[in-house]
Parts: sequence; structure tokens; C-alpha cells
Amino acid sequence: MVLRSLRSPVARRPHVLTIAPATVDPALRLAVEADLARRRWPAADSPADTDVVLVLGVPGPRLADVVRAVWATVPAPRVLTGVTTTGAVRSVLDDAVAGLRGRSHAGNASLRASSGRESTSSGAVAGADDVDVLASGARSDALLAPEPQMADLAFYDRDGLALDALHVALGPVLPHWPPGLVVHATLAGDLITDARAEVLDVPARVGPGSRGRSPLGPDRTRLDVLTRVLGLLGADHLAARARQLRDRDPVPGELTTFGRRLRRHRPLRWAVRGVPLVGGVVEERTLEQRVANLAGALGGSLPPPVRPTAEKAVQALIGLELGTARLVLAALDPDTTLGAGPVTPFAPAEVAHHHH
Amino acid sequence: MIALVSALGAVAVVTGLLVFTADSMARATFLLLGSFVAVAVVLIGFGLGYLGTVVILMMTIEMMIMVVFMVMLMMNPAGLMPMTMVHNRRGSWAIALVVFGLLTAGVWLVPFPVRAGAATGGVTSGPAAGPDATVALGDALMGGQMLTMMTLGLALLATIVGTVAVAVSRREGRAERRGIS
Amino acid sequence: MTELVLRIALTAPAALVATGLYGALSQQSVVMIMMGLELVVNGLILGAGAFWWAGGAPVVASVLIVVLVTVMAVEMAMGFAVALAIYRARQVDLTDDAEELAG
Amino acid sequence: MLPVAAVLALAVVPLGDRAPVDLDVGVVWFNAMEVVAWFVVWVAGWGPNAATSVAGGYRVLPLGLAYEIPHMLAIITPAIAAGSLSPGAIAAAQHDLWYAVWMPAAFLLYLLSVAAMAFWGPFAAPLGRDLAGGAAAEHAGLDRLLLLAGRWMLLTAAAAMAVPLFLGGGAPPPITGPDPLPGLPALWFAVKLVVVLGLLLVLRRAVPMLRMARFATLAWVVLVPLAVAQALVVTLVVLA
Repeated sequence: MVLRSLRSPVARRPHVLTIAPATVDPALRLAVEADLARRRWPAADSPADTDVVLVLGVPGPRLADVVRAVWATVPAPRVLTGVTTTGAVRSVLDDAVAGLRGRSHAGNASLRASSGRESTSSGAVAGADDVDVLASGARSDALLAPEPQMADLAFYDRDGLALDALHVALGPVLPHWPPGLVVHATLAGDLITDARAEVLDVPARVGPGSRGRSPLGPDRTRLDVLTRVLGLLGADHLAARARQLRDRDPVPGELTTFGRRLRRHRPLRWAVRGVPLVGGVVEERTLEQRVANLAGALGGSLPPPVRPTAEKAVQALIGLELGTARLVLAALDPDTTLGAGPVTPFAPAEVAHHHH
Repeated sequence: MIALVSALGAVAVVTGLLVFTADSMARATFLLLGSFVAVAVVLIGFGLGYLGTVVILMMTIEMMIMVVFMVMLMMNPAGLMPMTMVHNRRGSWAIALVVFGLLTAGVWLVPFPVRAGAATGGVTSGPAAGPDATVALGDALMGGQMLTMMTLGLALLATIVGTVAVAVSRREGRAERRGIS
Repeated sequence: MTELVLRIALTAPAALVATGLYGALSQQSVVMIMMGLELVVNGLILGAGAFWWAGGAPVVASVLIVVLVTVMAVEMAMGFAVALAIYRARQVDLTDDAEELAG
Repeated sequence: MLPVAAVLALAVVPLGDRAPVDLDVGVVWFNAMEVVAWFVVWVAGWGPNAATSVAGGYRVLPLGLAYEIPHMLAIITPAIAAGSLSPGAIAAAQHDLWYAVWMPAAFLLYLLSVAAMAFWGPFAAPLGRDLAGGAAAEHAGLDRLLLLAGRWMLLTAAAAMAVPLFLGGGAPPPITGPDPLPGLPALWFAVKLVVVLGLLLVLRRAVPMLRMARFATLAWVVLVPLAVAQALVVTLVVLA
């Protein structure tokens, strides 16, 4: 009864879990985020919090497995849908909310979803076929669903206590997470003691690629990073402002004003203080500096921020607490299109405990 | 009153026993907390509202700390595999049973000098004929029993200093200097 | 009636003390031994409460409870500090293993 | 569980001029129930056996230990001034001057700890978005509803406690002279509750989520001494 009465507000403002492959067109990702913000649909924190699973672009086989694993844990009423072109975003989301209201989709674990009917400029409807959201031929070694296993002692240890280590795969379905990235991490408590990066379906390239250039342009890249960092920090109104500026063409004055506001925001500065960025991944030595530089360069003529490879960025997470590591990763904004891995998953640890 | 004390007394004992049969550390801690809360409710029933509430407060915090230590230090935090970690089980049982027998015999055989008219009330009234129990306790601690209070204070101070001295290791300092922590 | 309640209220502490004793004697883990000791103190608290109630609210009984609660806190803190120190040194949390530390 | 703790905590708060349960040690009871909430969130995080959720559960402890000491001192301060642990009596003792006015530090610390005890706003780390919902990450459906509803109830209950402790309970503000709305303590109470909740919203807007290591440092270096100083000043004034 309670759940039924809650269903109509859920259908009005569903929580959306977006899943994007590393190769996703940034314009599509931004279009989806903008449309979700316009509708004031909140982003889901976790699969359990999700009403609509929205797959952006075309996921590769590994990511498709992840989508299946996620979908299996989403509670009903739920909708799984996908969008591949910017123009289709609006109609896909409209269909999703209709699906949540109607009984046809609710609780139905169909992996096929009604695709966006792409509207052309003339208003005609094109491409009305159902498109399979997931590519076929995927393997079954699903990566998501971090399942803690008791294992050997942690390799590096902050407190001198060699604690039991957990091997977990973080990502790729986490809020404000680089698209397609999986971090294979070893945790001691909530401390990351070892980490390796893998970008699903995009193996590391041999030789130097086009290093860290974002197709978004300097200011939009900065605002994109800031949106994620602020969102993770829970500074929701600042994050919303950053996203707003990112999604339209702001007057340069607005950018510098916003940048100054961020730099002068004492609670914000205090909240990101004291986190080192080790390994020389980017020119900044601390998280505070990185955020300050991102904010300070807004509206200026400086070159775009350096975006490290996923492998390098993940090295900077070792020794950090899980939540702090998430902040650092968001601030480093690794370029996942460069690929990383593949990594052989940790072998299932023997159950026996080390000192028994 | 009889029903309250018997029921909660039984709860306290049973949860206490289960602590040592639980198959996971976290469960053991929560059972121990159950035992404490049962005792605390009896105290409140006796009219010791303040002390009963403080026991709940302190023990909940204490168990929270304990459970984190367990997960940190011990095998099997989540009950993934059954655990038994006993040694000398038979001897321990024998000692425990003898102690219980002696104490119980004492409890039931010794005639207690119950003060006449002291406690006649129901669950909530208790011996509330005199001044407020909390006020009386405070008066005592800050008056006649000041020595106790000072000793407790010193003991706590010694504990703070002692635990910090024992727990802080040199390695930790080094890690900090490396700028990692 | 008061006497009966007192006797019942003292039987429970007797059982708690015995249980705690069993735990403290039989368990190998430092943490579990501490749990046993806590149970003993828990029983003492209940006993003191019972005497307070039956004995016309002597203030000494409630002071005793305060002392006992403090003892518990001190025991916890010291116990964990020592457990940590041992663990750090040897990666053991079992008393059987800790015996060797003497040498 | 969380709603239960919230209701039990709320039970001793005088809504208007009388508490649902007028416990003479209401302040301590309130404190104990609020600690039960730590326990609930920890279990919620530990239960699903998933990394992010356990890490959320872990965070309850640094948060709790950091805020609890200033919080206890902050709620004990009005109790010292009023000479009673009963919220009703504390509210009644403020007929000429609200405690929020003459012990502002304690009031501010209390406001901070209200947010902390409901794991809300700057103190949302145990349920933080950086851990994909933390302790709540794996809970769906009715469990999730109870967990999140309980959090709101806890926030409201804690904010409601601020009214008798610092804002004179159901009495009208002392400056208005004679009561313009006689016989409506519940209304005054509601108005004050809304004000407290408003202050909390401002706090959430102004301060991003705090990392636990940062907050623990702040709590022990700044908040605890501040709370001790405030309690000391009040005690001296009361004794003098």
C-alpha cells in the first residue's frame, strides 16, 4: 500500500542511473545531463536507488555485462532504456517516464528497450525500429557488484596494522565516475592500498595517443570536472551552477565571477584541503591546488587542464580513503578514451585466514 | 516488578550466553549490547532512570567502537565462515558452573536485611520516597563521595595517557611525514 | 515480595558473572575475553541496582554503579590499546600466541 | 529501526508545554536514543556485505565520536543553567531569557550536532554520494524508505529538541511582553521548530560535505574546547 501510493511521485521524478561507455560522445553525455537537470530528475546513487537505467551510446561486450548485472539489482518499477543520439534524448526520457507509469514495463526484466525515435528537424519520425541496447555476444564474467572477499594482508598500510584486505572492483556504475573506468582496488578497511585501472572494452593503446585533449574546449572541460567534484562534495547548488554554465554559452564575465566565487568559498577550500596528488600525474601537488586552478582559469585564456591517462590517475589513489579517492579521481578527470588494461581480475582469494 | 526483573534478567543472561556461541563477531557484539540494554531497563525499572539511561548511552557507543575493532582485528567480520575459538572449554565450564552455584546458593540462602517500607512501589516508583535519585547521586559524587569521583577522574586521565602511549607507533609518524596519510 | 524480587534480581547477576567468567576463561581472542569481562561487570551493575532498590536507596549503591560503568570504559580503552599494540607487533590477536611475547 | 529511534527520542521532547513522556532525565534519554541511530546506520551499512556500504558504515564512528563530545557538552549546558535534566523544566527556566541568547556557542554546537546526528547536510558522509549512497547503497524498497524517512524524522526530532533546550519551549519570545496567542504553546513550538529547520537548511547550503578526517580534527581542536569553555562559563554564572 505504502509503496503503491509512493509510485506516482516516483513516476514524476524518477531517479536515473546513467551508464556510459568510455567511447561515449561527450556531447551526448552533456545533452543527457542537461535534459535530466531540466526535468529535475535526480541522479541515482546506486542501483537500489534507481528507477530508470539509461545507457548512453553503444556499450561494448564487457560493459553490456555490467549493465545486465546492474539491471538485475534494480528494484521494480523500473525501466531500461538507451539513447544514441543527442536529438533523441528528450523522447527517450519521455518514454521512460511513460514506461514507469504504465504496467507494461514495471517489473519486467526485458533487456530490450524502446529506443529513442529520432526526430529530424522536419518533425518526421525516423528509425522506429527497436534497437537492442546491448550488443550481443557478451561474455559472462561480470565485473560490477563488488563482492568483498577475505584475502591476504594489505601490501601498504597507513596505520601499521596489516589488516585484512578486500579486493573490489570499483565502477563503472558510480555517480560522477569517469565513463567506462573500472578500478581494481585492494582495500584495507576504507583505505585503498593498491589500485589498477581498466577501461572496459578499450584496451590500452601502444605508443602515445593524442594525450588528454578534451573535445569540449577548455572552459567546458573545467566546468565539467568542477560539476563532478562539487557534486561529490555534496555542494549541490554550486554543482548545479557549474553544470548550468557548462551547458549553455556563458558570458565570459559569468565564468570569472563563478571562478572567483569558488576560490573564495572558504568551507569548500577547507573541505578539499590536505589531500596530496602523488606521482606527479598533473602539475598540481594537492587537490586543493587542482580545484583552485580549475576554478581560477575559468574564462581565461589558459590551455585546457591536463587530463592524465586512467592508469596514471589511478596510481594517485593509492593510500587514500575511499571517499577522498573518489574526489581525487573526479578532479584528475582521466581521459578514458585512451584506454587502460585489460587487467586480470584478482583471483578469488582462499578463504583461510592468514593467521589461523 | 517480579515479572519485569525475571523476564529482563533472563534476557540479559541468554543474550550473554549467546555472545560466546554466535558465529560472527558483529553478532556477538550486538548480543552483548542486548544484554546491557536489558540490565539498563531493569535499572530504570528500579527507579534509577539516570543510571539506566547512561548505561544504554555508554554501552551503545562502546559496542560501536568494539564492532569496528572486531572488523579490523578479527577474522570473519561478516559471519562468512563459522568460528570457534575456544580453548580449555571443559575447565572453563566447570569453573563457571561452580561460581554460579555458589553465588546462587548465597543469594537464595542468606537472609537479606530488607529495610522495612523501603521499596513497595510498582515499576516506576521504586524507592522514590526520598529525594530524586539523580540529585542524590550527584550530591554524593560531589560531596561525600568526592574521593571516589577524584579517583575515577584520575583513572580516566591515566587511561587516556596510557592508551595513547600504547597505541601510537613510530611507524605512523613516518607515514605522516611521507605525506601519505 | 521485595525479598523475592531481590533474590531474582541477584540470581541474574550470578548467572551473568558465571557466563562472563566462562567467556573470559575459554576464549582465545583478546576481544572476546574483554566481552567476557564486560559481562561480569554488567552482572555487578545489575546486582548493585538491585541492592539500591531493596535497601532503601543507599547512595553508595548508585555510586558503585558509576564506578562500574567507568571501569568498563577504562577496561575497553586499555584492552583495545594493548590489543592494537600486540597486533601491530606480531599480527596476532589470540592470547595463546601472545604468551610468546614474554620471551 | 531508525524511525523507532527517532520516535523514542521525540517522545521526551515537550511539544508545546508537555512532553508525551515526561521523563525526569529526558535529556540523557534523548542522547541515548540518538546514539542508537549510529548503531542502526552501522548495521545498515554492514548488513549487505558490500564494500561501499561497509565503508559508509565505518564513517559513522569517526563522525559520531567527533560530534558526540561537543554535543553532550552543548546539551548539558542548558541543563546546568536550569538545574534539571528534564526538557520541560529546562524550557520553563527560560521565561526571561532564551538560552540561545546567553549561551550562543552551545546553541551553535547543538545546531551542528543536529545535522550530524541525522547524517545530513555537511555530515552526510556515511550516506554520501561519493560512496554511491554509503550505508544506504544496497537498500531498496521499503528498507530504503524506512532508512531515509528515519533520517528525516531524526533530523526533525533533534531540531525539535532545540526548542525546549535553547528557545524557551512553547512560550512566546520574552520580548513580546504578554503572550499574544495565549494557550497555544504548540503553535509557538511549531514556529520555532520551523526556524531551527530553516537555520539547518542554510547550514547545508553553505557547507559542503565534510571529510571525516577533517571534521574530526575540527571537532577535537576547536569544538570541544569551545563547548568546555561555554559549559564552564555557564556553570560559573549559575554558581555565582
